[in-house]
Amino acid sequence: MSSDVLTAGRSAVLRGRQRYLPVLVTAGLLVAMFTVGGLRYEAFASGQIVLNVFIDNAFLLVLAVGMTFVILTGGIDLSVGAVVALSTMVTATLMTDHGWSPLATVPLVLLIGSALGLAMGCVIHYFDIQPFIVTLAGMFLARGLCYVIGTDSIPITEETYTAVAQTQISLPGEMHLSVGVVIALAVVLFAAYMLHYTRLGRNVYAIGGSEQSALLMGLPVARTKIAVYTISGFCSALGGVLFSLYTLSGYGLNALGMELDAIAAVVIGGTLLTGGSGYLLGTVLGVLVLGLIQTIISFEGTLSPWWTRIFIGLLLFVFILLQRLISVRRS
Amino acid sequence: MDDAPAPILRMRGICKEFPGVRALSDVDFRLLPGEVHALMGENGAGKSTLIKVLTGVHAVDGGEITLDGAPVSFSGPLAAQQAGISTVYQEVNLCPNLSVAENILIGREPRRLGRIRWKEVRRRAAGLLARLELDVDVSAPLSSCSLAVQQMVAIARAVDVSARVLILDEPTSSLDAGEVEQLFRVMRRLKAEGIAILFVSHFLDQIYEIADRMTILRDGRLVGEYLTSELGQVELVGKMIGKELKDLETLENAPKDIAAAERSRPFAEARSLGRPGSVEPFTLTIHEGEVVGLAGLLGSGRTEIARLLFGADHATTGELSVGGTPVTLRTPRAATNHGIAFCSENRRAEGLIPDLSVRENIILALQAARGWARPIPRRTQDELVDKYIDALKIRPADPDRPVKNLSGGNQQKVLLARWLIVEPKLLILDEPTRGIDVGAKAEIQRLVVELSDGGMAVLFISAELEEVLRLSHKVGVLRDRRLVAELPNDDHLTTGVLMETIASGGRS
Amino acid sequence: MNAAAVIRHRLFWPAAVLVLLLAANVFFTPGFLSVELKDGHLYGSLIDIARFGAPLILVATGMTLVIATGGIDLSVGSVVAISGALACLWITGLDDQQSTAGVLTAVGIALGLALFLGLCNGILVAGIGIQPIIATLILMVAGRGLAQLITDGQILTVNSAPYKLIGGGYWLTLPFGVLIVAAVLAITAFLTRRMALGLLLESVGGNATASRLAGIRSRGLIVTVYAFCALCAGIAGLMISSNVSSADGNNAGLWIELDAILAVVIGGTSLAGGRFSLGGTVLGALVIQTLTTTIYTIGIPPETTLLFKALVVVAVCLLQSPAFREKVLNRRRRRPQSAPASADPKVKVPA
Amino acid sequence: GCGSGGTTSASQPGSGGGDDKITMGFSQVGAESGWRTANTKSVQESAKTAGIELKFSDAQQKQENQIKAIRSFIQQKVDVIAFSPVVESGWDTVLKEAKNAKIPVILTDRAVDSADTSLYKTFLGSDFVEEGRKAGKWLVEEYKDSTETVNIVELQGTTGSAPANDRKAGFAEVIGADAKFKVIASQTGDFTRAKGKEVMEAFLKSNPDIDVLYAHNDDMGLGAIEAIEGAGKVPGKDIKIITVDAVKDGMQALADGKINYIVECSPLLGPQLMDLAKKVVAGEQVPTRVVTEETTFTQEQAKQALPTRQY
Ligand SMILES: Nc1ncnc2c1ncn2[C@@H]1O[C@H](COP(=O)(O)OP(=O)(O)OP(=O)(O)O)[C@@H](O)[C@H]1O
Ligand SMILES: Nc1ncnc2c1ncn2[C@@H]1O[C@H](COP(=O)(O)OP(=O)(O)OP(=O)(O)O)[C@@H](O)[C@H]1O
Ligand SMILES: [Mg+2]
Ligand SMILES: [Mg+2]
Repeated sequence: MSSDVLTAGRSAVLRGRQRYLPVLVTAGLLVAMFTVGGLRYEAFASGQIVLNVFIDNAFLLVLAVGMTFVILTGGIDLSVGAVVALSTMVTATLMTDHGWSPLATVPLVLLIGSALGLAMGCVIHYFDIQPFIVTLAGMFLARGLCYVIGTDSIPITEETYTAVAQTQISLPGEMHLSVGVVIALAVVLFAAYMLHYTRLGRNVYAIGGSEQSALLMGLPVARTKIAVYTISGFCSALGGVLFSLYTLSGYGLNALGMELDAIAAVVIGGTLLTGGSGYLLGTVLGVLVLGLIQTIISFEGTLSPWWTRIFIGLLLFVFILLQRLISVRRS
Repeated sequence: MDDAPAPILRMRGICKEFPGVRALSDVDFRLLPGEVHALMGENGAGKSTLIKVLTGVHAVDGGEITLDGAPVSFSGPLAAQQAGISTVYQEVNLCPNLSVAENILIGREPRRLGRIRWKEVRRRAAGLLARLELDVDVSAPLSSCSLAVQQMVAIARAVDVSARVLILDEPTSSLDAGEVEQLFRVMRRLKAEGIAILFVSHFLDQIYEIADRMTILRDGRLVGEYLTSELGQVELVGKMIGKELKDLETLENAPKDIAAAERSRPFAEARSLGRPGSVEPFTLTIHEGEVVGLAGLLGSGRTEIARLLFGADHATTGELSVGGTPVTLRTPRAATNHGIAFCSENRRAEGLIPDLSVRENIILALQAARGWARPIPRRTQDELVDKYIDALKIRPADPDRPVKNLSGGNQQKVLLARWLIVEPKLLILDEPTRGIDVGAKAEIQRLVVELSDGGMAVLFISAELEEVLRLSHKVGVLRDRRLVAELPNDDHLTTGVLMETIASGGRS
Repeated sequence: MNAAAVIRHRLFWPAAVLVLLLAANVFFTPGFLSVELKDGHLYGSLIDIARFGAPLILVATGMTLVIATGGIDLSVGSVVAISGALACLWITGLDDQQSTAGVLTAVGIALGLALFLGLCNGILVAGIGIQPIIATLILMVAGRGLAQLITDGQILTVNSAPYKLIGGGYWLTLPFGVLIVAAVLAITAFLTRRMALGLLLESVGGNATASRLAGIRSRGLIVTVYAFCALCAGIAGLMISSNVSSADGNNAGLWIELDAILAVVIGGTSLAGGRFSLGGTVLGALVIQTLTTTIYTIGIPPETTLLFKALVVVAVCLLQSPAFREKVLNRRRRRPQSAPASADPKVKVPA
Repeated sequence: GCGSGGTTSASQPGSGGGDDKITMGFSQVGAESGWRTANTKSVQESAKTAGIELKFSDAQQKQENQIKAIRSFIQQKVDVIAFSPVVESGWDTVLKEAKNAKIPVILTDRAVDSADTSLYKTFLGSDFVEEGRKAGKWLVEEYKDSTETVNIVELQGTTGSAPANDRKAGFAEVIGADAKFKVIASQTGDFTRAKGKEVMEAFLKSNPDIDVLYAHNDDMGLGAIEAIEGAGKVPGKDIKIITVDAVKDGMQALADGKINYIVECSPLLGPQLMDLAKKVVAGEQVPTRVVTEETTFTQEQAKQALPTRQY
């Protein structure tokens, strides 16, 4: 049989670009949203507003990065908010009550977060229990540990830490950034590199596509799945450190429900909850969308609490709807 | 046989039990370097299970495995791969969300300082596919490729590993003659390099073409190990099914009244029906009681025609009339309402609901047609299900077993049964005998003839041209997603003529 | 032989944990299991568990069906708040709060709105194709605002005997809420198990593409299921608000979605969709409610309740996981020669 | 019933500073209770009467949202910022930013624990520990003649929240002086009626002998009353009840004799806040701590006060 009879090549040129379509649409809508805000509110259309969105959401960004890994494998991690709280709590107690130096505290906190993630990953993989329930237990555990440490909020007064927290990195045009943002962006870049240029990253996508196939293809499923939850645990702890830099305190009720924000950011960014499809850039955009909605809310300034909620819901709704409709229309 | 070289792989006294099923009992098996060894047996005989036990997908319950004389026990496919055993499992087990190139190379991508070199990945993948004479865009997602291409990708992945043992579990079930030939060429080359190949197929011709030796299983037990040259086809089948086979050949000569089929009322008429990028507009009439075969090469558009006729994809041009009235099929549901049924080639992605039982999978389409408020009474269910478990020899004959625990061939039978009980007016069968053993295949072919004699229109798609010829009243030939010829199946039509038509594109 | 079958039953381990929890309660409060007749109705801790568990069972029932189709509904908590708020608002506007007709209208309006909200969820998911978690997140956020808008941010107090009956009253000595739940469960079980609805739902959740090709109208089914889930949440909202004769837009049903999902998962239904078990869900909800009651009865300090909860949840899941039992519990008594060999393959692989 | 106020709908977006009208950014904790809503209303309404333009932002109980809101107030160059902190700690950074931008800050309702008191001008609000103490003092007074042990159950607010921590501490401090007072069960009721009822039901079953209930707010107390009645006991007689807040429903129950004592925690900070804001913006000196005028209510006082209660 001569090869000219074989036709199997499908026109995939278009398809390559289509894969990025949801992300492009999200980015476009984000810009549109910012423009509308600029037209509607005074003092809105400034660079610092954009930077503030980053400053105010650096921790969420880091959480969402970890969550992206987990969701890409088709899992979910509900413990992130509680781990943030636990991390702030441990940071604050160690530094304020026990006089530890940040150099010792921060690594320990990161270690605790990673260990918790590792443990959850092992339970999920080896005992074959649904991630939802394991990480929910992890959430109870971490939150519970916070209260065991203390129910009051603990201020952080350590000098170096305070200095780092209050450092403003100046940018041209009277604008400034916080240290947290720099760390968060570094994490994003590193994670994006991991996802696209390392075997671990590709295995994450493969498992999300089909865990069973990945196993039969001889990919290290166990290692990857556990790694993913460890990464998420690490990111939550780092998010906690950033949060404690942001608020300079530790408190057991911090970051209540932040896991939902992180999941929402990832999903708004176009990642499928069933796994295997999505980009980190999308996640960044998702975080910005949530942040910008929050900013618009505080600029609106006349909303009573319930109208705030309804308005957030409406903005989210319009955004998701447009995102979906435009993507469908285009493809 | 005793002067054979030392086996590279040896399994002794292997036992494997699943809840309620003894899949393997006390099976011995050996694989010599530089041979192609066929593993034979009916559907559910335990072939795939033996392979999975060997590669560590399932834990063994008893017995020992030695590789190069040393006992081994793999914790999973990864460990087996590292020990030099490369496997293509029965169902296509790839990641649909990744690109073709990645599917071939994931896990061993070329890297520099830990960074994947994507250009190199694509180049190597394209090279590997070229060795199988397959020309696809390697950066396209796998999900956009037809099942046959996916199968080839899986093979490309497996042969790329410089393994000592290559295991291929029914790699040819959805390939047509050209690809099979291509695969055999690669297999011969590997064999010459001293690689031991384990090969599973239900096509006896293929076995006799490529295999040196075979091991036969029946009901999870070893029947024996034979040299291919010393065992005739009839004997082989006899050993597989455990009794003499008499009526396998009878169908071949069943007389077909082509003219009568043409004279009956047309059931479905497609006029210039088409969908850009998938099939060019085609015109095709299927009469009541007529079997229309579709022939063509991999990706030639047979499946696309079937999907358009079933409303699984929307036709953008042309029109379709069913039973004389023009219709627009927006959903499969609309098609089933018109009495059209479609048995998809891809049973895993588009056919079965893995968690549901055999019974539920079988009655699903009928129940969907009746709506949720009119449940099929249990007694009727049992009658229908038992009838088809019996007729198609679905093993184990337990309607309450989850369908995911059935062997591949038996799953295919379940899918077929689902559509047979609906008693449609037009039955579209896309590769219905994929992975089905010789005995059951004859049974299915007989059923098709019976149904069409009873007035049902059938659109029959198969990569096996003999099968198409055996059943059809007329054959539509496709090439490059275009219906290029419509040939009546008279005495002059042979596989040779069909091949020629495909190659020439109908310009004779 | 029979005992082995019982142990192997899917729901054996959640049930065992439930029994264990009850036993712990009896240990701390000897009279825990006693049920007496007080003022013409049954009174006791077991009755309390059923009564307070009733809304959770309802919400979890709706959630089970949604999860069976492969979806999830985060908005149930908000629907709980909205329905309670609307009913109370209507009743406060009545001339005579004791009028049964007025209360029935209130109930009808509240449930109608819940149904409508559920339809919206369903349309977003099935019609527009938004991922369920995000589609329902919208209502989760906005819905609570809506509930507060209805109550004007206040706690609306009503004083209506007929309304009080729904969640706080008794009928034939039994808590009325429990009777409602029993009725809803019976209807659901009838529709899904006696009718073919269950099969179709499991099919859609198990493999959506295959279901479409089998001719199932999955869109309609999914919309219906979300509507049903919201209706269940609506009824639960009436019960919760009726139980305390007031509507609290902010706190009613807070976090109930998590508890409901947890109940479904403990009951053995997979979040990936497909096979579901109503009985399992009821059991799961009862485990959660008993756990809460246990925390109050045995006096676990509030600071450590979450640790305790984590402990129990982990215990339930571990016991329930065949892989865990295989790997840890069976390690000591190595499998005897003739025993049915390792039941579970390492991976679930078709064919 | 409850009058649905007309202050809720979204009106014109804020026009920033500009004219001589004072613009105030106010960041509220949330709307987690009726008390909080009354507080919000009071602020909104008195801003209108005082002619101050209010930028209101709801943090939904999240500190990070409050910080964001304060940042955006700074960005919008308001004249004065007021907020009710969700927690005590962690405000230094953002308050410094406000100070650098020369925007004065007023705390309401809850304090912050900054070492640097120059970060805010004044703190207007109640003292939760003192409220706990008031509750304890009444109890000690009530049982001064009794020698038997007094079995107390406590319904705490949301675990970890400042009012819950402080009301618990203040109460414990006072009754701790006498060994006859025993807290036999203490559990969180999350400040809600439903939880209050549920927890009380469990208490009643596991502790046959309860003399006193101390609830951290009226709502939990009201829920508990239903539980007590369901158990066939008489609230206010068989079990004495002390609560905090004095919202209308609570006062009604007090007047009806179902509650014995309520410690007021007034949400009506609006007028005082606007006064302070005007002074601060004008550069006048204000005291660093302004305690809201709060009282306590017995059943008799409740009957008199009830007709004029605003919330
Ligand atoms: N995971 C499983 N759980 C339970 N039973 C199983 C499982 N996998 C296979 N079986 C059973 O084991 C037996 C052997 O199946 P196997 O897949 O090995 O057959 P096969 O020879 O490969 O058949 P086919 O030609 O149809 O592919 C069958 O009866 C099947 O039902
Ligand atoms: N342009 C396309 N875009 C996306 N998917 C396509 C396209 N063309 C084909 N496919 C996919 O490939 C599958 C098979 O297509 P096709 O009909 O060409 O195969 P076939 O002729 O049946 O041959 P075989 O099944 O042997 O590959 C279809 O089910 C479809 O999903
Ligand atoms: Mg097989
Ligand atoms: Mg095909």
